[in-house]
Amino acid sequence: MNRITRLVLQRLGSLLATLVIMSFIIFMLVEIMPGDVAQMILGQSATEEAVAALREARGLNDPVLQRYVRWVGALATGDLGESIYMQGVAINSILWRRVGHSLVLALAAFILFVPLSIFLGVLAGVKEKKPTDSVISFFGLATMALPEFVSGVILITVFAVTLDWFPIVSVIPIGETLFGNLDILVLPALSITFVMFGYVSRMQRSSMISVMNSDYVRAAILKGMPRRYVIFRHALKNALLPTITIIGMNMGWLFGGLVVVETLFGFPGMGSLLMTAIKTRDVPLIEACVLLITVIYSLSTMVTDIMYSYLNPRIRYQGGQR
Amino acid sequence: GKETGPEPKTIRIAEQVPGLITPGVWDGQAFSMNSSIYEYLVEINTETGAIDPVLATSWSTDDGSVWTFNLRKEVKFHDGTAFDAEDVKYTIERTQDPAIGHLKKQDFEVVSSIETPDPHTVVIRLHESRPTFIYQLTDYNMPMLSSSYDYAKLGESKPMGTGPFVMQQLIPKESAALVRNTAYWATDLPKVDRLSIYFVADIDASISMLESDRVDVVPFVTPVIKNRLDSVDGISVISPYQEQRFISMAVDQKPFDDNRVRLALKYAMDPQVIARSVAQMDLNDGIYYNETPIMNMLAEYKDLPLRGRDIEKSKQLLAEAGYPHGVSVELYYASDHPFGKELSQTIQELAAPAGFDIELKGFTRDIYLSQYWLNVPFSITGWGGRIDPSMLLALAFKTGGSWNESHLSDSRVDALIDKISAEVDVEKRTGYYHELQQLFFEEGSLINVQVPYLVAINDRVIGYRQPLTMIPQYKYMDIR
Amino acid sequence: MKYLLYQLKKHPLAIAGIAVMLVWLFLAFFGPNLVPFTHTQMDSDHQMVAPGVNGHLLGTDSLGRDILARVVYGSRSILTVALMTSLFSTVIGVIIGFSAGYFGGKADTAFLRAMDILMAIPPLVLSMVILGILGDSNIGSLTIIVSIAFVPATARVARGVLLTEKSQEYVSAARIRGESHLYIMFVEILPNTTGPIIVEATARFAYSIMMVASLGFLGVGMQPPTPDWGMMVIENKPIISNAPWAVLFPALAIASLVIAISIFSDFVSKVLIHER
Amino acid sequence: MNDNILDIENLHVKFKTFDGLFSAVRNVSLSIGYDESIGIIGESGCGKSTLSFSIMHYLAQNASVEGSIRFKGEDLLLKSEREMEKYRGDRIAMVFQNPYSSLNPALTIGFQLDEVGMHHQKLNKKEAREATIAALRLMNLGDPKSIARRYPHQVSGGIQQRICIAMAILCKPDLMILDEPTTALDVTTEAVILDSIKDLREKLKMSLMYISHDMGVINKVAEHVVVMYNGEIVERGPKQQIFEHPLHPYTRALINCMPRGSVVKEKTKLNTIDGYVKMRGAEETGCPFADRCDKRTDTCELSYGIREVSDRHWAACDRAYATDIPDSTAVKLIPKKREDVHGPLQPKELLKIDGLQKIYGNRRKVHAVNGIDFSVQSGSVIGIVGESGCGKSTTGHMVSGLHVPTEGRILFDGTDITVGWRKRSKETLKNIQLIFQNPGRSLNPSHTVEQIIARPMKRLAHIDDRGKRRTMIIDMLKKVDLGKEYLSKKPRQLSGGEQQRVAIARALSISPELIVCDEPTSALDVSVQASVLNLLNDLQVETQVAYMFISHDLNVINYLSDHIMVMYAGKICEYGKRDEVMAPPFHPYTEALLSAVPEVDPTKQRTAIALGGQLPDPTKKPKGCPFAGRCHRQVGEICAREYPPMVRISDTHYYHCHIDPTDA
Ligand SMILES: Nc1ncnc2c1ncn2[C@@H]1O[C@H](COP(=O)(O)OP(=O)(O)OP(=O)(O)O)[C@@H](O)[C@H]1O
Ligand SMILES: Nc1ncnc2c1ncn2[C@@H]1O[C@H](COP(=O)(O)OP(=O)(O)OP(=O)(O)O)[C@@H](O)[C@H]1O
Ligand SMILES: [Mg+2]
Ligand SMILES: [Mg+2]
Repeated sequence: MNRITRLVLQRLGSLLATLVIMSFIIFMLVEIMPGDVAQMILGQSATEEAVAALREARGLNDPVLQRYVRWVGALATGDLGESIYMQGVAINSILWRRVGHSLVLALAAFILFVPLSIFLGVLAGVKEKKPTDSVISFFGLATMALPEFVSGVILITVFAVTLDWFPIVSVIPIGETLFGNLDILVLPALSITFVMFGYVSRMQRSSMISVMNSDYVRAAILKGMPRRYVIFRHALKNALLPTITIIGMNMGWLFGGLVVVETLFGFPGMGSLLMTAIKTRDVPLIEACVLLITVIYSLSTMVTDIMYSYLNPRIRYQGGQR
Repeated sequence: GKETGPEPKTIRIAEQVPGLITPGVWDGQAFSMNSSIYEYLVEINTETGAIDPVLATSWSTDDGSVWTFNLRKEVKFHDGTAFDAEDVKYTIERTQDPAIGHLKKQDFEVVSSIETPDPHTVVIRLHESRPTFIYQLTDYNMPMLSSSYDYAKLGESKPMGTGPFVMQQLIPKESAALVRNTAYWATDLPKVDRLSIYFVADIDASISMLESDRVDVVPFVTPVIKNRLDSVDGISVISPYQEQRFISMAVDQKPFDDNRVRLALKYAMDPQVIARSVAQMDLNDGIYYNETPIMNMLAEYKDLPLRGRDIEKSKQLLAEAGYPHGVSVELYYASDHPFGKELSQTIQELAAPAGFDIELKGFTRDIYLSQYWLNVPFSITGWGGRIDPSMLLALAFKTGGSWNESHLSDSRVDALIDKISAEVDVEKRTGYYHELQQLFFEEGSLINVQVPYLVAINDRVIGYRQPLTMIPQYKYMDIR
Repeated sequence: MKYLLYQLKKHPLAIAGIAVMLVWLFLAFFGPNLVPFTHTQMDSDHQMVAPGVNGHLLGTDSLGRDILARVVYGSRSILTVALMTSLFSTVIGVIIGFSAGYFGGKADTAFLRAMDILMAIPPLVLSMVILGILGDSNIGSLTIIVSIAFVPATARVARGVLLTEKSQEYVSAARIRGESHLYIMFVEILPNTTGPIIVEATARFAYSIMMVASLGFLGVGMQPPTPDWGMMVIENKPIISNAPWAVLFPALAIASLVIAISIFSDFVSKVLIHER
Repeated sequence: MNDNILDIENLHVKFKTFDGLFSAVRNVSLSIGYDESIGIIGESGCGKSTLSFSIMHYLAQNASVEGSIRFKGEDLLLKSEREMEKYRGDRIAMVFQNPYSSLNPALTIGFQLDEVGMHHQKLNKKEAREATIAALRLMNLGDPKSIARRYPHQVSGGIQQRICIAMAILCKPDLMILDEPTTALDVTTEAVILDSIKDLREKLKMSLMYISHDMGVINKVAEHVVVMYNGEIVERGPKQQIFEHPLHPYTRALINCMPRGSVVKEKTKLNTIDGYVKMRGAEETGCPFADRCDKRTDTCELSYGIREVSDRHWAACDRAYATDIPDSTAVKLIPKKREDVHGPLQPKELLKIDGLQKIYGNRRKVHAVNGIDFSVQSGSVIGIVGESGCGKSTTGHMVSGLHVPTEGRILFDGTDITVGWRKRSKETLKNIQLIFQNPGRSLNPSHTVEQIIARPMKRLAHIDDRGKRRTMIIDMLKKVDLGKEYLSKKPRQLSGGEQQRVAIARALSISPELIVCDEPTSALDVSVQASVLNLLNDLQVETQVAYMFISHDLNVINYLSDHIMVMYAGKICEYGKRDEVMAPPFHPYTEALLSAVPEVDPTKQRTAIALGGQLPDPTKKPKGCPFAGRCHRQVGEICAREYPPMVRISDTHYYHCHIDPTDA
């Protein structure tokens, strides 16, 4: 356990370093982008004077480094700044609500695809080269090949337009909360599930196959253990390890996918907010969103890593007697 | 919420995600919300086109240089303070505050002084005669503001005015809930109890909401969607007014410095094809085409004939101008602006047979505006309709005009524009307008495609009103 | 070669996959000349017509543009970008990953840190933000940025295979011959890592297509009138009930190409890695 | 037929592969009596494992089986998977070659043992654990309770294998199959395991089927020997009979190619078998060994077939000592003497090592070599022997420049070369060559043989002319018994022996003065090992190059070396001329090593000195005598406290021990 605590601390440390560098990169990136922020805020009709005044008022004339330090300083105190467009409206007040929504959506997708793809992947792996395997594998391949927006359009056409089972647009009715409208999660979560299912089930299948061909599974079978028992007690735990890594690695796709489906479904999450921010070039908002995505993404990969070490006794008890 | 009594009447609207919503810098995305919270001195009557009183009950002017407004009494802001002449003065003076970057700054530079002889009278003196000055007060960025409210700080989060609806809850970039202003001066208005406004980026999503009866009104509909909705029962698409797309040719840069090249392009155009491709509508049925700065629907428009497509003539003109093998040119436009992509591609296609090799340069709107617009030889720019065209002429076509995108510098044009803005007599003014349009037809620098502004509405909502000033008047709307 | 044929015979799916890929490559090269319409041509009398009408084999969109012509033309940009990104990210990834893994120590640590940082943003988000901020995307910027987004992953794979190879004794043998680092990395080690690297590159190829399509969908991809498949899907989504073909065919194009490449990639990995 | 526990009749196992159908086991008939132990021997790929898996009715999907395997009268091949579960692990148990991969890394050792009892004997958890502990105790594993709680990776390889055996005996099976259980282990560990297997058999009265490619091991555990070649049984019979009067030429050759006690390079060459095991298609018939046999005649094909030649002794051929064809190898079996080739030598000190030390790692230090001094004379062979992990390779790698010593000096021909390969001159690099244990891995798989040999010639010997290089390479290939056609082959297309020959050719092609051979034969089959050893010896005599020959096999070292150095935990235990080291008095460790070497001669059985305890932890700084914890002749606590002094027996022979030399 001690080892894991150390791992967590180590990872948190590197996350912090990552964030500092990341924030700098994002900040610089925005610096070099074409177009003047002040000009953008004021729009096409702004006069030179007005632009200059605004630049002065927002401190845009200060040296880059000074602005960066100011921004990071504010960040450190939890202040994400103000959206360009909403003076007096802290980004904090917009973002966290959206983050919450996105997390719920991600969680919903997670709950859908993780057990499903692991189960079907194991099934395919155990029935290698049998029809069950072919069907599952091809389905996995096909869903993997559909970007979220394509599967999303298909899902909308089938389940929302034609069958009318779920809302077409995932908007939370005014005055209500996400939890009163969980049906809006279904289709976006499904479109994410589609892609992730392909990746994860295929990984699970191949790791299951290699574990089933391993010496220790052979040994277990030749010990006379029933097949089902071997699969669940001996093979599964080992076969899950690479899958966990893959899930961790695919978190990236999941978050990318989140942006896509949120945009497609109009879901009020962090991804669609980022998209709006990019479209309106709302720099502070872009910075805040990206930084937050980074944090969440890194934390989630960290969790999978920790889970991996926890499930893997070779890491957990490293430095035993060898 | 829980309410007893009859179900509150609610109009639900799906709008674009607004950028800024503070009056003065409001970018025009949040029409429904802002125009319901704020209110103007006067408004355009959608049926007659006349100017109707709102916060001003009556007004008068001499030759257009001194304007006197009598204000409505008993009007209260949503925060309870009374509306009076000081507020009008504050609102107009605010246009000149450099810190705001007010969009109407230039238009109100003509104001020399504002007097408030009593709380319900305002006298505005201008530097020069402006017979059409009152139209400036119908602009969407000119609602009356409270002189005691800190708009710089609260304008984005807590909009507050004298309008028929009060902001109840605003979730930035997501939704706004508005409720009836119980202290509204017109006792029979507004007709509904609530406005629920969703900010939805994707127009297609908005339409889906409309179709599934989650909203009642969707503005900014595209023609493609209009076609789709035409077959849907219970939903209508209306076009309250047109917007303009100026296809500008800079007259001081090659190849459009030669009028023959400009004419060649005009001869290559086919208005009917443009109408069909851009809007899937027939020409003069919601979409209009001319070669002047004046919109077809305005009284000032001179009914000029269509040129007719003539590729041979076009080729010949090009050859005469020194381009026998055709000419290459880049067309700049804002790719995320409605009709931008369609219009640019149609022009490219139509002009190709005549020998125009057009390369399309689409950029997002902000980049287009900040980097290319006004500097490039060939561009498409969106212009809002002006209830008074003179407001636009000086800006866009006069020598030194700040938005003179075609770099026009023609003494004849300049003189006509001056005459138009100073002339009090309507007949005469129209005469000048006609003269100007004839000039543009012969050697002008633009093609003016007037594209429809479309709004999709559930038939349950009655009395939709939105004049050319783009301000929807929700107070008159009702639910069947 | 014989082995390859034998493997092909054993995997009929792979034949299908390769065939589909070849068809797309062929279409990208010659397709635009074979289709009777150009991708920008507007048949204003035949807007949103069904497949088959007036010679529009796959129908038209709302501007009367031929879907077939657009899909075929669109394959050019997406294939170019995808091929180039998989090539670039592989080459750069191999160089970076090899150097880091080979020299080890501080270089390696620095590399891992740098990759951690780059990998801390999901690739799609990274590309989307950069492209969105730069505003004006074209084949060049799209390629560069998607490549950058992919480099960490390929570099990690390259580093991984290098590390396995590096511990092989033939590397030690080369060292005590006094070979230069470059010789060892690229003449001794590289030829033995082609299997996993090619597999990674083909996988990247599929990913790039998904990514470019998604970027097109988000509106930060290729600019019109270049018919980007992702953009076509989203552009025509509003008319899905009137003209489903306008959405269906570009979507099918994406799916078929990605599936074909994935199958191909699977096959390559089977031939090159697993069954050696 | 109930006097046998297992009867295999006409067993055929065929595999369908890319190259077609090939038979891995062919026409095998065999029986094992109650309480009988039978050893199966044969080179790699002869179908030994396939045979054992057939008994378990567990074969790959591409296999097809014919024949019958009757266990206590019931044909196992007719049983369903479900029915087999009752036999596996309960009535028939199996132990595999690689203990580490046979244990599930994610489950505790206890769990993996308990489940056997719980499943087969329906014990509850507590009873199962008791049975587990009892079985572990039976395998002489100290503190079985704590071992049961650990994960497999937390115990050493030897213990892992004993755990596997404990797992096999949990249900007191009637038949136990051991598939090369000690191949991956050290001789000393092997000796312990072999002894405990013998022990077990006496206690549990079970039949045993022991598979190995090592005659010595078979000699130790089996009563009955089965010789397999290319899927067929070529000879089987009582151990004594097979070892002393082999009938099949293959059996004879196999026995003779093992280096052993009295066989040294000056007196005899090792017997070799040319060629290698070729896979046979399912349709090929006749004597599988014909292509490698030096006794073959035209009649071989016809008169071939397994038959009972005497009581319980079957053979497929009886030409082992046939005289109609003279022993062609007999001529070859007289080695060249060095003096015959070069005349008497003027030995000089080629390599001098002084206080050499190597510590790996920064944070977690591994003390691999802890200060050793020795020297190598030009033109001589020094053999370095010791258990796995004692620092043999590290020493070799430091000499060849792959690793830089932490401390100490290496002098080569008078010049200081205590630096890494980067900083060595080309001349030095050329003069010291290294041959690796695994030939497959030391040759770049994507280069051709020609490229592989040419590269050092070009780089280090500056032979830039392509044509000249090629003739030289062809010459060199001839010297290592390979033809010109090998030039364009890639390592993958060569057998293990051929690969090692290419590696030798590469090392010799630039006429070095010293070759470090790091276990060059331990990955090879005995027959191939013999030919490689012969080759190395011939070439050494011819070129007068010095060898630093590293091996864990004392027999090999004994055969080839002039001097022997015994290492233990990074230290030298004993050093001396070959005959001095191999004869008493010994360092206790040398003695233990010698006793552990399995003897091929069935008449000469010896018991291994059981070494208890563990190797010292290489991550701790060594203190006292490294062998102290395991020594059977420990003097007292001084052993653990103080590093022992050098005991000099003669000018050339010394060892480090606290034991008074007069006591020995
Ligand atoms: N599933 C399979 N498909 C094809 N060939 C196989 C399969 N399993 C084993 N073989 C081949 O069958 C032959 C006999 O293999 P087997 O493992 O029985 O040999 P062995 O005598 O145990 O050798 P070793 O000493 O290397 O363990 C080998 O050539 C091997 O490559
Ligand atoms: N590169 C390395 N880094 C860290 N430790 C090492 C390294 N190489 C070897 N060791 C350790 O050094 C010790 C001696 O290793 P070495 O390879 O010299 O032993 P060996 O006698 O050759 O053993 P074997 O017979 O197994 O080859 C072992 O404990 C080994 O684990
Ligand atoms: Mg075997
Ligand atoms: Mg070694």
